[in-house]
Amino acid sequence: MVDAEIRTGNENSAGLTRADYRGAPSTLCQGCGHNSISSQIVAACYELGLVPEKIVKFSGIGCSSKSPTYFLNRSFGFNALHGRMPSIALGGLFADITVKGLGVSGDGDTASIGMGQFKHLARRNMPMVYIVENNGVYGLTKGQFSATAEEGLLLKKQGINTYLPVDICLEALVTNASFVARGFAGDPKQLKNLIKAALSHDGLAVLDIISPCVTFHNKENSYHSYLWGKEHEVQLHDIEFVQARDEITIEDFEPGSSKEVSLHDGTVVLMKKLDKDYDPTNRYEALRILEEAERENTLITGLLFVDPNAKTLFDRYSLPDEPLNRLEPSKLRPSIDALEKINQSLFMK
Amino acid sequence: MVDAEIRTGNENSAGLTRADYRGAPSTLCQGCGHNSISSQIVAACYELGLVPEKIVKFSGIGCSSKSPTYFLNRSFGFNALHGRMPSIALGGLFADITVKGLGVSGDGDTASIGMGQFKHLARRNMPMVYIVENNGVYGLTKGQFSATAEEGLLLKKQGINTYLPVDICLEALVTNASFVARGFAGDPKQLKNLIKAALSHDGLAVLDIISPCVTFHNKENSYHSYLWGKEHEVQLHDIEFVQARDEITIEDFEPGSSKEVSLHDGTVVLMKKLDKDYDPTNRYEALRILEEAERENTLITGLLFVDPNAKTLFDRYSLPDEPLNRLEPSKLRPSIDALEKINQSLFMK
Amino acid sequence: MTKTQNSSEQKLLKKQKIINDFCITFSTVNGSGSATANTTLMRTFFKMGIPVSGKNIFPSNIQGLPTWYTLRLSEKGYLARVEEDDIVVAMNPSTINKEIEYIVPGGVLFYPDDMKFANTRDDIVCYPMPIRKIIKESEVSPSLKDYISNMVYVGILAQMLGIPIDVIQEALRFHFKNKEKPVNLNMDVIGKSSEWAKENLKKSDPYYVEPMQGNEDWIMSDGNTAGALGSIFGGVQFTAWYPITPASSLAESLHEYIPELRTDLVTGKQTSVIVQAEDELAAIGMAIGAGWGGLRSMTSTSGPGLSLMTEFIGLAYYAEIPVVLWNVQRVGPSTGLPTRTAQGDITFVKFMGHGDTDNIMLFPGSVNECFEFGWKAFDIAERLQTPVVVMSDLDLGMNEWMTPKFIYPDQPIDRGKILWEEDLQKMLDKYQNEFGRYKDLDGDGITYRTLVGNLHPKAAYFTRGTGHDEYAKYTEDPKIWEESLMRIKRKFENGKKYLPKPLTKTNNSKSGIICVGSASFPVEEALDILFAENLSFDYMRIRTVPLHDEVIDFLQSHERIFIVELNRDGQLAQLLTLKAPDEAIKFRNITKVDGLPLTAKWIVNEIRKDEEKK
Amino acid sequence: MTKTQNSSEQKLLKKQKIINDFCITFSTVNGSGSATANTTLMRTFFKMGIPVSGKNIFPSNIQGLPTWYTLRLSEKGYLARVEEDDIVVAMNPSTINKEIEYIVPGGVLFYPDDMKFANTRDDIVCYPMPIRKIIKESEVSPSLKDYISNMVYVGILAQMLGIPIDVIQEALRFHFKNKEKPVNLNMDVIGKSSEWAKENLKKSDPYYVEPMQGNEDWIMSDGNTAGALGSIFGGVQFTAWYPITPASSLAESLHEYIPELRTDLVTGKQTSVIVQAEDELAAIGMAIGAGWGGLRSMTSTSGPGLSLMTEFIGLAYYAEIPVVLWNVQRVGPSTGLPTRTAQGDITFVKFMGHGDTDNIMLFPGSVNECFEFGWKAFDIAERLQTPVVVMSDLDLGMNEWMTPKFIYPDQPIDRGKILWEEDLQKMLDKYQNEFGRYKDLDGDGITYRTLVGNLHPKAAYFTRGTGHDEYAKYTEDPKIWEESLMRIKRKFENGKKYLPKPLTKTNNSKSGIICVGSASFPVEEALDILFAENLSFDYMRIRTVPLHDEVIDFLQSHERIFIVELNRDGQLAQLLTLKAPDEAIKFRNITKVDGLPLTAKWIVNEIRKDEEKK
Ligand SMILES: Cc1ncc(C[n+]2csc(CCOP(=O)(O)OP(=O)(O)O)c2C)c(N)n1
Ligand SMILES: Cc1ncc(C[n+]2csc(CCOP(=O)(O)OP(=O)(O)O)c2C)c(N)n1
Ligand code: SF4
Ligand code: SF4
Ligand SMILES: [Mg+2]
Ligand SMILES: [Mg+2]
Repeated sequence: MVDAEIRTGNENSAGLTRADYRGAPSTLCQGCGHNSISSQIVAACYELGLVPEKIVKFSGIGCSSKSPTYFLNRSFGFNALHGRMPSIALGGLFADITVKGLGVSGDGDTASIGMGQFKHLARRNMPMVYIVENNGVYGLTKGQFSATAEEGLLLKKQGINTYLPVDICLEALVTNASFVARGFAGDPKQLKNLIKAALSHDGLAVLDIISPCVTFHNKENSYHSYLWGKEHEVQLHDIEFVQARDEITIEDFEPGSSKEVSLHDGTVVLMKKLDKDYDPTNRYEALRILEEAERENTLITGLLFVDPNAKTLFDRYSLPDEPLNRLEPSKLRPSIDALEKINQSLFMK
Repeated sequence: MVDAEIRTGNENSAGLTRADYRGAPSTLCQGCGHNSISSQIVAACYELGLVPEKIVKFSGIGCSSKSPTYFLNRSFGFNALHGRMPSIALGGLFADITVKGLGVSGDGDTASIGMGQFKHLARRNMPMVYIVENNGVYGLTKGQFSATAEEGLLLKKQGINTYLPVDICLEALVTNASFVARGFAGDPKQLKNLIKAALSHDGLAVLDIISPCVTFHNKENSYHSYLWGKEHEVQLHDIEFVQARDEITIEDFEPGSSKEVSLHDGTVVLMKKLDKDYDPTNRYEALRILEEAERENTLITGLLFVDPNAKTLFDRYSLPDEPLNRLEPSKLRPSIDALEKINQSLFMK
Repeated sequence: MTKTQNSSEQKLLKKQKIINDFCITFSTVNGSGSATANTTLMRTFFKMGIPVSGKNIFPSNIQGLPTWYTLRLSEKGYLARVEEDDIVVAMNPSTINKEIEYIVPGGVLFYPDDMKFANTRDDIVCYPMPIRKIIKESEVSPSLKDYISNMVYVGILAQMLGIPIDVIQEALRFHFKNKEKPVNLNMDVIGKSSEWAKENLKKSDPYYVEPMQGNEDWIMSDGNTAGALGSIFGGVQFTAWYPITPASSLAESLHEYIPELRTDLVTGKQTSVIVQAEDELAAIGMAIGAGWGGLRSMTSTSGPGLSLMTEFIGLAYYAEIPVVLWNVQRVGPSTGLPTRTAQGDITFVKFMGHGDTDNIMLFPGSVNECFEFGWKAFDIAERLQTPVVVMSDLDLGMNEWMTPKFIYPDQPIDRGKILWEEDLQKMLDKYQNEFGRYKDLDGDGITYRTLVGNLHPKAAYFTRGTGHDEYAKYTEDPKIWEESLMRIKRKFENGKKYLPKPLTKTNNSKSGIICVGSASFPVEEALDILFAENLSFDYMRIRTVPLHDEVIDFLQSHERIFIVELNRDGQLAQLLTLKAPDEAIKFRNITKVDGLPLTAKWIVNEIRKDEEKK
Repeated sequence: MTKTQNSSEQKLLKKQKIINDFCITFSTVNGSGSATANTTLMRTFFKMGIPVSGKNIFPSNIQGLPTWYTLRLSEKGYLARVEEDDIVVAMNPSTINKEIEYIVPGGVLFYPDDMKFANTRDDIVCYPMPIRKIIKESEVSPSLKDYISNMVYVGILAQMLGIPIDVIQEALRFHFKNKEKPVNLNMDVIGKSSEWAKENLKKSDPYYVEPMQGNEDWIMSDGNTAGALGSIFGGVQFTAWYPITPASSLAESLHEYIPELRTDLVTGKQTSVIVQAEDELAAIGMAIGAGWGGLRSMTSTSGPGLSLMTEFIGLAYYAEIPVVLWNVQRVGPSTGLPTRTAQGDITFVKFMGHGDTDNIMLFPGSVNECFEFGWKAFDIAERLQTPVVVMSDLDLGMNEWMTPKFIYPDQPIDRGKILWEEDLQKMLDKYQNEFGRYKDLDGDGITYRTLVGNLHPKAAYFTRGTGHDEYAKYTEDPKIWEESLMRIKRKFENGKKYLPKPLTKTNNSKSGIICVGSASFPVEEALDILFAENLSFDYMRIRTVPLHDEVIDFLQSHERIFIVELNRDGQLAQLLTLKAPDEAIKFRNITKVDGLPLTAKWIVNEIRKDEEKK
C-alpha cells in the first residue's frame, strides 16, 4: 500500500498535515463505532491529499449524523433534517460541482424515515459518498429498533424485534447505485481503503458500515456488535488503493490473484483474491454474495459492486466549468431584448 | 380452470351476482389499462365468492388510485393521500382483521412519493393485496415521468428520461414481501388468476401490473404500452387457481409439468410449466429471472415469488377473534382497582 | 326546428345591440380537445382589441367529465368572473339542462342539432348547429373528429357575432406556430361552418363584436408562465419540483423556457438546473440545499405539497437559508378541489412550522405581477436569507389572461450579504479575524454568509437546525437561543423595506376595501359598480406579509373596512386583526370559498347587505 | 482544606435554620448514571411528606456532556423552577466554575475533594467529598464505579441535611423493585458516606429537612407516563409512533403498561395494539387509518414530527376522522433545542394544514391532568370526529412530578355517533332508506359513521380528502363544497360543550393573568408573591382551543390582562386577540423562550415592570 504520510513526512501532497483534517472533539460515547469511522475519514482524506475546502459534509439527524462535526473542520457542512440528507446534499452540490460531497447518515436516518430519499438518490446516481453508520438502533433517541435491526434481536426497552432487517447494500444495488460496499468499524484498515475508493468514485458511493452502538446495542451475539463482527467478518478481498499519481508495481498485479478496477480519475482499486473469486463489476454477483452471506450468517465486507462509468446526475446536465454559485449576475439575467421577444411571442398587441 | 360462474349460474357461492361487485361508472379514459384491472378485480372477487362487505379498498392519489370507486360499491374504501395508502391501510385493517384489504396504487404513488411507505409495508408483511397499476407516468397530473419510466423514454412534455427505472417487483422482493407477481392489463386471463391468488394469500401480495396510459404514454415501442407488452410478454407459467372447496383432479397435477403452491386457506395455485423451469418459492430465483428479463428485454409475467408461511404483521400480535372495533367499552377501560394499583405503584403517599 | 325558433323573437330584436360586453360559456367534455377552439376565440377577441378574459372550470380528471370555459368580453376592461352567461355553447348533453338556467333573459344557446334536451326557457334565442353533418363533409380523419367538431362552433360564432375570419386565422397561426397544415385544416371547417350559419341562421340576438383599442401593448399569458419567466429573469439557478395541479405548469414553463433563455452565450452551458424530485419533501429539500449552496433556488407546489414542506420551511427559517416557494393555491383542506381556486393558505403559511416562525408572503395580483414577483422574490429571499412564499392561485396561475406586457427588472440583482474569498479577508481584517455566520455586524439582523466552494480557510461553517451561536457552533445555551431568535425577529421587522408596498386608490371615503391577489379583479369591478351607486370606497391591495405600516394607517383612517377574500375563515382579516386588533371592530369579512373566483356582483351584494344593516 | 473552610463561617451560622424550603442542583455528566441517585433523593423527600419538584436539564446527547438536575423543596408546595441554587452538588469539573456563581449567598457547595476549581466566592459554604476514597473502600466492580459514585453524595447529603436513612432505603427499594442486591450495594455506599460526613464535616449551613404532611395521597409520575395511563384508561386501541424526544417515553409507557392493563381477562388477547412506524408520516397515517376503522387511536410526537404530520391532519380534519395526537412540545423552530421545553406550537397547530382548518387543542396543566386528558381526548375526538391535539411539553412530560393521584374517569366512554348493523337499519327505517355518512341529521354538525366490517349492505361508504357530498360521493359542486365546510365549522362551534372549560381563581381584581399548561406552576406561585405585595390578580388557566365564552367574559371583565407563555411571539395571546380583538388593548405579553421552564421570579419582575410603567 502506498501511504502518503510515509512518503511526505507530515505534510501530504496538498501540503497539509493531519491536523488540518480534524474536527471538533467528539461528543459521542466512548467506544462508539461512529468515532472510529470519523478517524478513518480523517485518515483517508489526509492520505488522499484532498483539500478540505473542496469537501462538503452532509448528514441527517442522529448520533451518526452528528459526527461530521468531528472531522474536517475546514469543510462546509450541513446537518439537515432526519432522513433528508439526500435532498439537501443534491441541491447543495449543484452549487459547485468541483467539490466532493461526503454524507454521513445512520441506519434509522437512511432505512427508516429516509428510505425514500435514499433510494431516489441512488436511482439518480448522485455523485457523492454516502456513508451509513449502521448500528441497528436509534442511538440518539436511546435505543429503539431501527429498520436494520435483525429479526429476533432483544433490546432492553422494546423486547424482541419480529421484523426482517433492511439490507442497505441490497437496497442500494437494486436501485442502481454505482458503488456499493460494506465495511466494519472494527476493521479500520479495510475501512480506510473503502473510504478512499468511495471518495475517488464518480457517482453515488454507498458505504454501509457496521458501527456498533456501545451504549444501547452491543450484545456479543448480535449482528451489529463488535464481537459478532470480529468473529463473523469475511472479507471479500484484500482491498488496496492506488492513487492516480502512484506507480503501480508488478507485484500489485500478481496475475490471477487480484482484480483491479480503474476509477474515473485514474486511481485503481486493487482487490486481492482471498477465499473466493469475486467480480465486483457484476451487480448480480453482488446480489448473490449478499444472499449467500445471509444464509451462511457471515458479515461480508468489501467492495460489493462498482460501475465506474455509470452516468451520474451531473452527466445528465450540461454544466459550466465555473461553479454555478460563482456566476456573475450578468450571466443570470437574460437581456432586455430577450424579454421583448418573449413579450412578442405572447401574442402581444 | 374451475369457474364459479359456470357452476352456479348467475349466483356465486356467496349467493351474489356479478352486479353485487360493481362500482360506479369509471371516469377514467376509455382504454385505460386501469379499467381492465378493475374488471378483473370484479371478476376475481365474484368468482371467489367473496362477500364485498368483507373487503376494504384502499388507494393513494392518481388515476389508478381513483379506480377503487369503480369496483365493489358495497365495500368500504379509503382514498388516502398521495403515497400514503400503506399507512392508512395498515391502521384501518387493524380495526377488523377478519376483512381483506385490497389496495390499488400507481407507479408514482408507490415508487416516487410512496417508496418509503411501500417498502416498510412489505417489510412488515402486512396481510393485504397491493396492486400497482404501473404505467410509467403520472396520469392524473398529465403525463410527467414517474420513477418506473424506462431510461430513454421520450414523452411529449418532458423530453427524454435519463434515469433507470425502479422495478417494483425487485423492490418488493428485497424487502421481503411474501407474494410478488407481475401482470399485464393486456392479459386479463392471467391477471384474474393472479388477483385470485393474491386475495387468497395471507401476507402482503404485491401485484405489479403493467397498465398502459393510453392518453399520455402508449407509444408502441415503450415498455408500458399495450403493443410492446403484447409482443414481449413471456409468461413464467400457465397459472391456475384451485379454491379450497374445489376438487383437484389428477389432470391438474400432471407430474413434472407443473408446480403447485398451497396457500394458507387451503387453496392451491397451480403453475403449469411453459418454456422454463421456475420455482416461485425461491426469492433468489425471482431476482435472477427479473435480471434475465431485463437483459433479454422481455416482459416477464406470472407469480414470481410466494412464501405462504411468512409471518404476517397480525401474527406478531395476539389479537382477539372479535374484531377490535366491536369490543365493548367495558373491555377497553381497565377497572378502578387497576387504577388504584397503579397509583400505589407510583410511590403513592 | 329551423333557423331561429324562439317565440319571443320579436321582443328580443327590439333590444339594442350589445357590443363587446358579454359572456360566452362553452360547455364541453374534458379531453375532447376544446381548448384549441376556446383559446383561439379568446386570442381572436384579444387581437381585435377587445378586453377579454377566460376562465376554465375543469374537473380533476383526464377525460369524459364536464368542463366549462367562459369568455368574458368587457368593453370597460373588467377581467373578473361573472355569474351569468349571455351565450352558451353547449357541447355536453349531460349538463345542458343546467346550463340553460344560467343564461340571462334574452341570451343565446348554441347546441348541436342532434342533442336532445328539454328547453325550459322561452326567453332565450336557440341556434342549432349541424356539427355531425359539417364534419362528415369535411373528411377529417376519425381520430381528429372530436377535436375538430369544436371548430364548427368557432365558425358559427364568427358569423353570428361578426368576428373577422382573418383574425381567427391569425390566432390559429399563432397557436400552431405557423404550421400550415393544421391551420388550413381548422380554417377549412371554420369557413364551412361560418358559411353554413350565414345561409341558415337568422340573427335574432343582440350580441356583436367590433374591433376596438382596449389592450395596446398587452400580451396574453397565464400566471404560471409569467412566474416562470419572472424567475428566469430573476436569475433562478436551481428548481426542484414535483407535479401537482395547479402548480405543475409553472415548473413546466421553466423546462420550456430555460434552454433558450439560460444557455450561456459564450460557453453554451446551462446556468439554470431543474430537477423533478420524487416528492415535495425532496423538492423543498433540494431547493433549500441549493439556496444554502448559493444558488437562486426555488420550488413550486400547491395544497398537499405545501403541507409536506412544513418541516423544511421551519429549517430554512431558523438556519436562515434563502429559497423561493411558489404556492399556487387550490381549494383545501386536504386534497380538496384540486382544480379549483382559493386563497386559503394564508394563516397556514404565516405560522408554518412548529415553534415560533413567521414567513414572508408575496401576493401577486395579476399576471404581470407574477412576472415581477418572480424576480423580486429572489432578491428578497437572498437579502433576508429566509424562505419567501409567493401566494398565487389557480385562477391566476392556470387561466390565460390578457395583461400588460412584462417589464424588464428595474433593479439589479441583489444577492444580499455574500462573502467570497476576498470579501471575507477584508472582513477578517476589519473585525476580530474570525468569521461568524450569524454575527449581526450591521445591526440590521442580517448576517453574512459564505458559500460552498469558498476556499478561504476560515470560510467554512456548519449549518444546522439545532441551536447555534454566532459562529454557527452547536449550543444549547438559553441566552444564545433567545438572542438568536430575537435577532431573526428583528431581521423581519427591519426587512420590511425590501418588500413591495401595498397599493391604494383613494376616494377620500370613510370606508375601505382590502384584498390580496387575484381577488382584486372582482373587487375593483365592484368598486366601480358601487361608485356608480354613489357608494365610494378607498381601496388597498396588500402585496406582502409581514404587513407594512401603511396598512395600519389605512385601517386607522377608515371607519369601516371590508376585507374580501376567497376562503372560509377570513384569513387575511385574521392577520390584519393580529396586526391592529384595535381596528378589528371595523372589519367586515366578505369571504367565500366554493372553488370559483369571486364575482363583482357577489361582492357588491355582500357590501350592500352590510350597508342596509347600518 | 479540612472540614468547613469558609472564612465567613461565623456569619453564616448566625442565620436561622432553613427547613424544607431550598433548592439543590446536581451537576453531572450525562450518561454517568446520576439519575438513580437524584430520583432516589427526590422520592425520599417526597416520602418525608415534603413538597418537592425535580427538573432535569440535559443535553441532546447520550454521554459526556453537562447535565443538571435541580430538586426544589418547598414547604408551601410550589413546584415551579427557581433561578438560583441554595445547594450545589458539583460532580462535573467542566462546569463547576459557572455553577458557583448561581449559589445564593450563604448557600452550599459540595464537591469531590480531588476536583480542581477556582473558588470565587467567600460567602458560601464548601464541603469536599472524598468520593474516590469511599468508592475504593467499597470494592464495587469497576463498571459500576461511576454510577455508584453518585451514592456518595446521597449519603453525605443525608447526613448534612438530616435525611432519615431508612426513607432513602425505602426509595431505593422502590427503585429496584425490592431487589435486595442492588439496594444493599447502594445502601452500603450511602451508609459509609453518611458516616464519613458525620465524622469529618462540621455543619455550618442553615439547610435542614424535616418530615411534614405536604402531599398525602399524592403520587410521583411524569406527564408522559400519566398521558399513557390516561390513554389506556380511555380505551386506546391503536397507537403508532416514531421515536422523538421528548415524546418517546409516552409511547414507551404504553409499551410498558398495555400488556398488563389491556390483556383481556377472558380471552387472554390484547385489546390495544402498538406499532413503531418508520416515520411520523406513517405514524399519523396509521393512527388515522385506525381511527377511521373505528379504533380509539393515537400517536405522539414533538416538533419536527409534528410538522411532518401536517398533511395528514388536514385530511383527518376534512374527512372527519377521530385521532388523538400528543404533542409533547420542545423548543423550535426546526430541530431547535430537542431536550428543552417550550409552548411554541400553539399558532401552528391551530392553523395546521393548507386550506381552512381549525384544530382542537387540549392543554394539560399538570401531571394528573395529563392522565385526565389522556382519556378525555378520545371521547372528544370520537364525539366530534376530528383530530384532537394534546399540547403537553417537555417539562411536564419528561420530568418526574409529585401530583395528586390519578382519578378514575367519572364519565363512561363516549364513542360518539357510530352505527352498527342494527343501528343502521333503524336509521334507514326512520329516514329515506339511504345512509349518508356526512348527513347532518341532528343539526349539530356531527354526522353518523359506520365502521369497517359492518355487514349491512348499505353501510359501506368511500372516504376521501377530495370534495364529497352527504353520501361521501365525489363531487366538485361549489355549493356542496361550501356547505360541507360550513357544517364542519358549525360542528366546532357547537362542539365546544364537550371540551374542558377554563379554570379561574377570582380575587375581584381588575387585573387578570392567563396562561396554559405547565406555565401555571410559576404563574400560580407568582400570584402568591404578588398578593403578598398587595398586588392581587384574577387568574384563568385556559385548557382548550377553541376558546369558551368564559374566556371572553374574563377578558371583558378585566382592565389589564397578563398573558404568560413560553414562546417568542405570544402565541396564546394571538389566539386571544383573534377571539376578542376589542380586548387586545388590555393584553400584556409576558413571553420568553430560552428552553427553561419559566420562574415565578421572572414573571413577578415582568409584571412589576408593567406596574411601574403605569
Ligand atoms: C422528523 C424527526 N423525527 C424524529 C426525530 C428524532 N430522532 C433523532 S435521531 C433519531 C434516530 C437516529 O437513528 P440513526 O439514524 O440510526 O442514528 P444513530 O443515532 O443510531 O447513529 C430520531 C428518531 C427527529 N429528529 N426528527
Ligand atoms: C402530496 C401530493 N403531491 C402531488 C399530488 C399531485 N398528484 C396527483 S396524482 C399524481 C401522480 C399520480 O401518478 P401515478 O401514481 O403513477 O398514478 P396514475 O395517475 O399514473 O395512475 C400526483 C403527482 C398530490 N395529490 N399530492
Ligand atoms: S448512543 Fe450509541 S450510537 Fe450514540 S454515541 Fe453512544 S454508542 Fe454511539
Ligand atoms: S390519463 Fe392515462 S392513466 Fe389516467 S385515466 Fe387516462 S389513460 Fe388512464
Ligand atoms: Mg442507528
Ligand atoms: Mg402512473
